[in-house]
Amino acid sequence: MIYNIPFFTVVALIAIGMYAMLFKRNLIKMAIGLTIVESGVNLFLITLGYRKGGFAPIFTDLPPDVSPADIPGKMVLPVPQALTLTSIVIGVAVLALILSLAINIYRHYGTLESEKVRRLRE
Amino acid sequence: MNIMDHLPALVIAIPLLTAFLTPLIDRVSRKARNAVVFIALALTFILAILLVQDVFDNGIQIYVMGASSTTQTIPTQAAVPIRIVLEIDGLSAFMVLISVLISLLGLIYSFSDIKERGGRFYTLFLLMLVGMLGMELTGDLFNLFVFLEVTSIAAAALIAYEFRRGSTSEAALKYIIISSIGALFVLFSIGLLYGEYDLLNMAAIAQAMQSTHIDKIALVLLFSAFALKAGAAPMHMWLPDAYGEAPGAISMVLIPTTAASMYALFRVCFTIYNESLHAIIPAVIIIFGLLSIFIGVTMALVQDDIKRLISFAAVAEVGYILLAMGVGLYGFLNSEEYTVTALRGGMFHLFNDVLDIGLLFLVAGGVIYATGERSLNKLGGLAHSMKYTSVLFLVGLAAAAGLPPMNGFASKIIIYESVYKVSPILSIIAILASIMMLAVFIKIFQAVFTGPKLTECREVPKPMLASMIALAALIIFFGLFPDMVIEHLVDPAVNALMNYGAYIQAVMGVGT
Amino acid sequence: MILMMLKTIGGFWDPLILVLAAIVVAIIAYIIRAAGRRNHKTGEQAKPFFSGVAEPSKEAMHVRASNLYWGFTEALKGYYTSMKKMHSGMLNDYIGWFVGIAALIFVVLFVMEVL
Amino acid sequence: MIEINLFEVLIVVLSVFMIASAVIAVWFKDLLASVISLAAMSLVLSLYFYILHAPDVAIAEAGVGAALTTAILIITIRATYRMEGEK
Repeated sequence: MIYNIPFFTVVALIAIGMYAMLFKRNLIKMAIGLTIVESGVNLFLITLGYRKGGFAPIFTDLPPDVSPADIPGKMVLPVPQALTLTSIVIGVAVLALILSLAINIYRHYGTLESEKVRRLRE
Repeated sequence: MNIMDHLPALVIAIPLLTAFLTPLIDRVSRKARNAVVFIALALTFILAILLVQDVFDNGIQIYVMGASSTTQTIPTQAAVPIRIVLEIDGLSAFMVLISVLISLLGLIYSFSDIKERGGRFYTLFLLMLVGMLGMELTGDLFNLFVFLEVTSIAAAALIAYEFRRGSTSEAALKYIIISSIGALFVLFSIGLLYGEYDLLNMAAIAQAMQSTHIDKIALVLLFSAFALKAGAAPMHMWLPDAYGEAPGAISMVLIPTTAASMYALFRVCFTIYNESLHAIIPAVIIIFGLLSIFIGVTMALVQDDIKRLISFAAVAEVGYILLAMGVGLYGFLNSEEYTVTALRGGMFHLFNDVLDIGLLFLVAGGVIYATGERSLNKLGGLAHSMKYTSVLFLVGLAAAAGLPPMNGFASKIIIYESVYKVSPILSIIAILASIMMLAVFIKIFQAVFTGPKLTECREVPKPMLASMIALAALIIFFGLFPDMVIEHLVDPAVNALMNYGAYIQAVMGVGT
Repeated sequence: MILMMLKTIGGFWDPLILVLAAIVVAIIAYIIRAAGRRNHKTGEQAKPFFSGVAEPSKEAMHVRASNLYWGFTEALKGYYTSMKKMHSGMLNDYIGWFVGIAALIFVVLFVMEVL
Repeated sequence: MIEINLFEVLIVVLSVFMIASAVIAVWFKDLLASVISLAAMSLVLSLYFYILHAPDVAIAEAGVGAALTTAILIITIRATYRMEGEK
């Protein structure tokens, strides 16, 4: 039961982020919401790889009582960690692009509220 | 080392390296930069054609990164593929051909269209091509996600390229936020699938697929995210914004990026989930298709901005493809005999859509280039001064509206007939919408090209004309010889869609 | 030359036959046109007559794009009003449509399971 | 006697902290405050990664997620305006 808590956290984070993106009108607030959703997804990936009683997937940093032969069952899965690293970097790139676009929008529109940033409609 | 063995990697690597080389060369000379970009893309085009030829002749090609041999998918110590695998079957090859061809033509167009500070433009342009090609070539779900994000970021930066008009930033912001939410959905469902099967390779997942509840949740997330990126109504609102505000040829090159998402959608439905796909999904695709056709055509009729009007028409064309593919998927799941025809119509229409709407976007870009005006209400009588462009627009109009003997008609008649087998109402709606599409384009032609000379302007420069003429020639060729195109280009893609077993077997070895 | 044809479910489609037919029709039309009278009068008679009102300039008479399908859009006013409401241009609405559609598919898929 | 496992206590505490700071980040009208709250959430997330045995990801999240994200958000708020719904 207690090991399901990270999954509940994931669901809560995604729900909070989605709430911000759906109901907050400020574009920077929406970017913050996107970051929260992304944190939730990253946490989800890391939690997937976690194994109870496992240890970090660093080969040179094994505990002294573990021989390399019984690594497979004992190590936390490394692949989701690699995925998460990639996802973090992509997330920052996307956020930087969003924010630079937001600054340019502010220069032209004088506002960042989504109900006013809508010259393109119909 | 035989260069032919490394084609799949080279096709991605050449534009990727050139993309980051371009800003450096740009400091030296602008001409040299143009030449380097053009040569790199032409080389990519040639290599892509060799690759496509190879795939169509010899079947599925595999390229494994980092293994001792490029075809060793499963390492000797492991039971499943763990390396990055590029897998190219007929469908991928078909999509690669479309992407590279359209990018090349778009590049030639951009040489005269993009004037100031072009270095960044070409970097982003090549990165967008890399993203598309990566999505189409990869055999790995996580790579698909990464390349999806590469495409989205590059495309958003390109849409906002004319940053002095504020509305471009607005369109780009909407595009990037919507696509990164879609991408997060994709990442989440990759996590679900990985948690269940410990696999990321698409063929391996397809083999292990058991259709549990988790698989269904992943299916819904993947499906809705890729349908969003493909521009299916009612999630299409970002598409007219993005296409309408993008500079010149980028509107055209954005069509293959949506087509790449459509490819991902078909890959998920036909290959990964194949027969265990939930029966509701074909119906959902058909509904998306009908809504896209209807909303796209009716909304296009009332637009006043030339590019935005064509963008809504592009939504309708997406609808035709989705309609045909939905019917094909329905037939595929129930082993009906019209399946091949429907899929053939859908894939052929995908190519035609890129060509027809692409030509219209190029003409619209030419009109904006020559007059500096986007509003249809202020334009008029351009045929007096832009004769070639007007004729090219007529070709695009006839093709996109599906007038015989153009290519649009050839694919649409296949779609009508196959859709008729499922329900006559579907094909009636499709035909009516096609007639309305003609009315939509007549509106542009009447308002912009005919009438007294209202706007003073000159004919567009030669590189722009050259790429438009190349597109028009392709359209006419496709229109006059549809059987050849279907036999040599479309049928391998359709076979690849139907024959998911071969896709799995190519990676997983004997036994599926 | 062998005419190539694209076989469909109900028959075949051959653009070359259509092109040939179009050429034949064009020739016939040209022959008919060539047989017409050549002494057509120009000048005062060719002008349109608006109850004596002077004809506006050609520039003023060009039908602009938004007036072109006025009747059609007027007849479908209700539909277009709802469409304009749907295409509000607000980013929150775009996201809402996406999440809503995903949720809808989700619900339909699992309701189908239960039934 | 209930045996208290440090790991279990930590994940409960960190989850509560994360959710609370995410809620605050969305709730505050002052964008600067909500960015700081977001940074706190990222920091807690990085701790979370560490106790889930992903030290490399934890470093990346602390450096990129907590520091860089906060920096670019603050730069944007300085270039635009601070209170949500102000303009």
